[in-house]
Amino acid sequence: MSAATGNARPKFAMYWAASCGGCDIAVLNTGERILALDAAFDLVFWPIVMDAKYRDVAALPDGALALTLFSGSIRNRENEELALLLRRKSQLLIAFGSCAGEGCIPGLANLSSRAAIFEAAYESVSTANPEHVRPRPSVQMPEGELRLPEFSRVLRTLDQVVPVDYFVPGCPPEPHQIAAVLDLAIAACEGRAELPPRGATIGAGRSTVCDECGRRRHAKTIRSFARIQALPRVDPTLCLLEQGLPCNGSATRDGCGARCPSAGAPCIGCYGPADGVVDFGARLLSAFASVIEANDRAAIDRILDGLPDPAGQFYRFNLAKSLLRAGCAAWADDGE
Amino acid sequence: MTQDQLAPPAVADPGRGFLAEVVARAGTAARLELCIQCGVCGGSCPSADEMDQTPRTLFAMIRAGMREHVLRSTTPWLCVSCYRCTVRCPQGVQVTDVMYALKAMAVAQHTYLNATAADFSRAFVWNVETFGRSFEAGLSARHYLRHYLTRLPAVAPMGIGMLRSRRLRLLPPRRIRGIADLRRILVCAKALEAAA
Amino acid sequence: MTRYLYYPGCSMESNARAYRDSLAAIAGPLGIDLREIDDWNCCGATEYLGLSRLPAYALIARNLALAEQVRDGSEVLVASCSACFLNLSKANHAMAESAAFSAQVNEALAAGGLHYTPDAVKVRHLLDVIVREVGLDAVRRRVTRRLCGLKLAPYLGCMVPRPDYDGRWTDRERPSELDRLLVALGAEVVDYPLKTECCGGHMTQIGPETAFAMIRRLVDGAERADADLMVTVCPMCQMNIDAFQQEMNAHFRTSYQMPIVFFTQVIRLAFGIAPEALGFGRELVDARPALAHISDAPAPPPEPARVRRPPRPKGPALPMPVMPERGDGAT
Amino acid sequence: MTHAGNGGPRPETASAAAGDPRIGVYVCHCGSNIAGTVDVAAVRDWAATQLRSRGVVVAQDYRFMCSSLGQELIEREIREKGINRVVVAACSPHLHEGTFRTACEHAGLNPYLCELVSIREQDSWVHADRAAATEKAKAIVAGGVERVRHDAELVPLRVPIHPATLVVGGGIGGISAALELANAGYPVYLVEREPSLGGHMAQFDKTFPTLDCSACILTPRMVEAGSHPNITLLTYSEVERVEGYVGNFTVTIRRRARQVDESLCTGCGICWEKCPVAVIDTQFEAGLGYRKAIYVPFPQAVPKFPVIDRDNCTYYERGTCRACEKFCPPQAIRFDQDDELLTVDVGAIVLATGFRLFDARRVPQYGYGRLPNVFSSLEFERLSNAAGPTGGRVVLRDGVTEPRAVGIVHCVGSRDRAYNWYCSAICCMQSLKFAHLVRERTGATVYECYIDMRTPAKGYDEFYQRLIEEGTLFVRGKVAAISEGGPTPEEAGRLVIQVEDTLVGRQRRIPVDMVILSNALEPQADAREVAKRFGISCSLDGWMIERHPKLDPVATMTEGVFVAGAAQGPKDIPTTVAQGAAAAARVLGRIQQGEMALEPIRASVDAVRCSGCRICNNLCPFNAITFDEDRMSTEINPALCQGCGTCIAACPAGAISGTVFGTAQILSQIDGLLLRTAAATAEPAVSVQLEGVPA
Repeated sequence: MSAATGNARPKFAMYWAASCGGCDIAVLNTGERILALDAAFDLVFWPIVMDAKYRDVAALPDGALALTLFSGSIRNRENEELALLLRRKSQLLIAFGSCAGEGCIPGLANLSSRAAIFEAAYESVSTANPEHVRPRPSVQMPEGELRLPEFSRVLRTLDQVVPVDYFVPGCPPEPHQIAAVLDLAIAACEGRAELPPRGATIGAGRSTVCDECGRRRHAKTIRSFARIQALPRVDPTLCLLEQGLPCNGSATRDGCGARCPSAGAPCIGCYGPADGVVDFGARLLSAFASVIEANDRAAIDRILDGLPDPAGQFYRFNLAKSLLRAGCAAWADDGE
Repeated sequence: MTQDQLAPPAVADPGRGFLAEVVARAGTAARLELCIQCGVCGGSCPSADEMDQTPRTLFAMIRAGMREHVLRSTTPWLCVSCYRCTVRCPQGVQVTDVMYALKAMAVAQHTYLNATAADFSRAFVWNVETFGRSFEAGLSARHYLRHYLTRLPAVAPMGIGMLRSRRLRLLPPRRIRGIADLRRILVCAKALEAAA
Repeated sequence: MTRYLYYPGCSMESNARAYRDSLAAIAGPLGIDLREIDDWNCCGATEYLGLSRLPAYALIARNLALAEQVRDGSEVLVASCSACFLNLSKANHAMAESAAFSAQVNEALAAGGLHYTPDAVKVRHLLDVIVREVGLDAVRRRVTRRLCGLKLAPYLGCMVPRPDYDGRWTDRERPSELDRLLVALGAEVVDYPLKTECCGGHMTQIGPETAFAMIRRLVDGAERADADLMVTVCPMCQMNIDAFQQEMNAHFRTSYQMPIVFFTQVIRLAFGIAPEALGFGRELVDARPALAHISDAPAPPPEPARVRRPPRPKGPALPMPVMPERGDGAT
Repeated sequence: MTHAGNGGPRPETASAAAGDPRIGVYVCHCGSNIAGTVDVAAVRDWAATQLRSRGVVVAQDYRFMCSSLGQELIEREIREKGINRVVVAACSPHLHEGTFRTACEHAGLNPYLCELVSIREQDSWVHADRAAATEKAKAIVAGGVERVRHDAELVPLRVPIHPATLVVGGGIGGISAALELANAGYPVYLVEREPSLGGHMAQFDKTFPTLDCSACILTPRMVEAGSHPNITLLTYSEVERVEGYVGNFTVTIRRRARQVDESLCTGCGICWEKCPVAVIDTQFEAGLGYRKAIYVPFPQAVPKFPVIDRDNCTYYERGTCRACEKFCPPQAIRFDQDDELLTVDVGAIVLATGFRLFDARRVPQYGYGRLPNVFSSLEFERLSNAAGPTGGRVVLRDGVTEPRAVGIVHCVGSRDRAYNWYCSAICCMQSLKFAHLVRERTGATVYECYIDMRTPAKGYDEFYQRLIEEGTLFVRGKVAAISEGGPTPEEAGRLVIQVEDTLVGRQRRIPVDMVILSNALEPQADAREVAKRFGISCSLDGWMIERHPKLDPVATMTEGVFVAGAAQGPKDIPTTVAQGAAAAARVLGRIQQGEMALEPIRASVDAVRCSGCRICNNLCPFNAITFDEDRMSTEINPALCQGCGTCIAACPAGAISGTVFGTAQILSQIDGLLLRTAAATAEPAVSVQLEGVPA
């Protein structure tokens, strides 16, 4: 890929911290655009694609990287060090995907203490761990001290650790949006386009998923919530929320093309909060609560029982970035 | 509103001392401090004629801190627990509960004028604490012999009638099986109340 | 059959045996299965509360705790005696209202290895269960001998309708439940405005003159209303009015002879069982002569449909008040 | 960071306020109210030094900031020191926000760039520890400073005022308001649900304490209202829908069919004379008398036209009769007449919908409805009325017997937490009036059973004294029960009032022949519905809520909607008339200005962000939200919007923002309160950052 060398080309890096790697796959999934990327940039650091060492990056002069796509959130000391390193070396650092921008699914771990997380990871039925081994930052062995990156108390988003230039939302970002972002970056490098103000979210819309959703909708009243399998029939043309399906589309940034609601599945909110929203979960909770049609406590409780997992419903992608940041258990962790 | 929310602030004012004491005894949900002296309690009471003070007067005396007068009043002992005053009180004062509290305070201080009622209560409670159930024949016999010897001729036909129709059992009831547990509960409750 | 937890109370085993026996006989036909709580204790009547508060509540709560243990699907605890019903619901209410008080009671209960969760059982009176749960239609279907011609004075006394912690009755001053039940049996119910007046309670024991005045008022009222029988739901009321009527007569030099029986006895009578077998005759003022008034007259015609406009009375009389039905936005 | 705060502080608006913030902090002593607990000088110095980096250029303290000297200090510094944002640390904004905003305006600063933070109600009044209270005052000031940085210049919206007014309710309150407005030369629509004007006052014989004949003083006012050229009288009508906003309401009124052609009817009365159907009149005669199926409620009715009561008319029951039609000289009967809907434009609305009587059957121990000789207060009003069913003779329910003794029971359904907690205000005086009338008409002994005698208005206590002199027997005690008398000679066949005479301390049984209950006044059964229709609220009791209980007693929280008389709470005739006039004066003030300024606390929709999800559509209590189907976008009418924030909180997209209470303003104030931004504290580990918030 990096066969066509030449120092004239700006340098590109992509890194994954705490994430599933889906964002890298999504970039590769842009089809032949990837060739344009390769043609426009000198790819110097991209662990999923090519072999390069951290020390190679460290050896670069500060600001040597023109563009860095950073996917994944900051879960441990290694993630944090790389974030600081790449920030120093990059002119444009983009929080790429939901993990880097909002914490995403890994961020739900912020509801639990470290001890509970390790308990779940190292003592589950599928894990044979008779000696109850746990990762520790430092272990003294006959050969000397062995070290592991320390696991943080709470997971942070990239911008909670270093300043970020742009955000690209999505879990993962849609290929056509990635392509648009890459086109913009290339054009900007070539001086053909102007970049938006720093801190902007790019590769997405400015409204919400409802804006792109073709379903009919009315002034809302909700008398019950249900999971999709509990409904005898889902009207293919009517707003899912009006049918009692807890759809997050009304609070979620658009840009995905309303793919889930169009296919009959409620939006789960992977594109994150829309522009005007400070706390996605609180907004959505407040919105749902506003249209619940019940006045007595028992009826309200019955309706809310239709949302068996409020954290998963309202904070699936953005707990780490919410005003809450984390649950009590995580804050209470004494830092073992 | 729950009783806990209604709890009045701690009373430091010595002028409210006796009122506070009665309120504490009766439970804060008794709402005694809310009395507006309308007299619907005294007006509704089936035994008001026999009382030396109407309940309302008694409440005014409690506010006035007239401890001795209140605890020597016959009023609580004439309360028949009919709850008429309680349901009619515009302020929701639980008059019956206040009367229970005043009786308990009078017994504790031995300030009641006539021992009949207190003795009856004590005898009843002794029965319950001994057997776990009440024992009417024993209770009545003891009570009449002690307080109403003169009434015996008038009452005797009734007693005989009750016996004949097998409505009065001469033998005490069998103790409940859990009598030991019940006593432990009561001992503990008494200790808790004394500590309060 | 609907299962209920059942707390009989001490009287049912002694002076109110007629109540117990008649209840046992009608429970089956009414479809109610009463499961007596094992090893219950006395509720303390109106006496224990007047000596000490917390022990009195602990005494009552032991029964509630026992009931909670055996709840098993049926959370309704039926009480047949007024004082027991009142005390059980009073303790439940006091504990539910104050977490602090509930904790104290439970601390005492713990000494006996017990615990009660406030509101774990719903305390209801037998009359309430028969009228609301069994239903008057079901009662009516079971009637084989309508009590035509029998004039009954319904008498509830104090502690069933008041203070009504759970809002179970149509009214705390003049509830209509017992009236409607007796009408369903075919009896004639007289207007008895004293139906929730006090019988004197424990005053027969500790202040007889006070009690006698109350008893006189009640039997006099029933007699003036032309009742054959008073019908009650309370062992204490039955005892006071029945057993002390002669002493009261002696005291006032009167000669009232007003029998009083339990409502369950009357139900059983209407269900077609001979009076002797259901405890009639146990009372000191014999109710049996009154039963002779039952006639075999045909059932009265159903109530005429409501006249749209009541006819204007002749003469100068003014119409009686017509007001909007209750519950119209009343708070 | 992308999560912009919505609303309020558009950075561009903020900068338009004159470049970088130059904030003045003014700390008030409030005499010793604040200075007694808070070290005011320390707060001042701390703000001047530690908040300098946040834009504070001057901090001052003063004994009474709200005094003219205090205001002048602020004005001077705005002019001389180039202050462009002001934080006043003093009392609650409820009291003096207007004062300081006006001061800023005088100095040429947009008044919405002034923040009043409370270091009195929220600090000095609720704390005792001086050091801690001082620290809290600093935090509160810091919060105000952070907030004021995001305040934007706002300009009130000006709307024209339509000169016509809608008055709802044709009782004495509504009539008074309507006449004041009409006499000032402006058009009025006076809507009344019943067939005639008059309300409760028309039912009374006498009014306390002067004992004027009620009809004699009311009828001329009714006639004047009925014939006034500026008043459009709409009786037998109800308001169905209200749209629009202050100055520009559009009201839809249902004119129920009278079945009578008003242009032909002369009110001659032959129709109701000939009508064969008599029904109990539960309305005007309070159930004590009869009327026909075609009727006018009472002889002096305004207008004079009758109505046919379709529920009781034989023609509508069976299709026959038509007696009224046959005998009507001008042939004005119209059996096929239908309801009409009328739409009118008005600039203001006065609600004077009055009260209804407490249903005394809810107190069973008083026997009303069961014991014939227990009367309600309105029944007695009719009984004693010379034009009533008995011609003013006070007699028992048999219509013949005069009572020898009468008991009057106060507080029936009032001052009782089982029914209504409040005092109904008029019952004491009304009961005294009853006592007087009974004495005057029958010479009977009158027992007046009261809890507390409340006679606090001009001439009222004198009336009480008069009744004492007249020999009324006052018994202080809440009546326990009313029952049929016992067998004793003095009780037999009579009623017995059982009561504790609390001044004696004994229970009494008072035998009487008649009992008059002084029923509580309650809100109209449909008060909540009506209030909702007009966009105002009711208290827990159901009375309509005024804007301020002392300083703004006839305005409501909805601009342009006023409330007068017993709809707002129990009150007597003089107060009702005064309120009617007061409401009219408030309306006239508006009309004469021609237009009015609306508080610029408003919500607005960012059309780009709005996705048309329609979550907010049903929520607006002021009906300000509409949905544009074509653009698939929600819109808010700025004149209707009262800035309550319901839609802002509900909008999942954050597309709706509000002025004055914007997210950035609130979150920055929190940052300030937590001292996250003051120079003296370390940078916090986690900080709420927003677009447009300088880090």
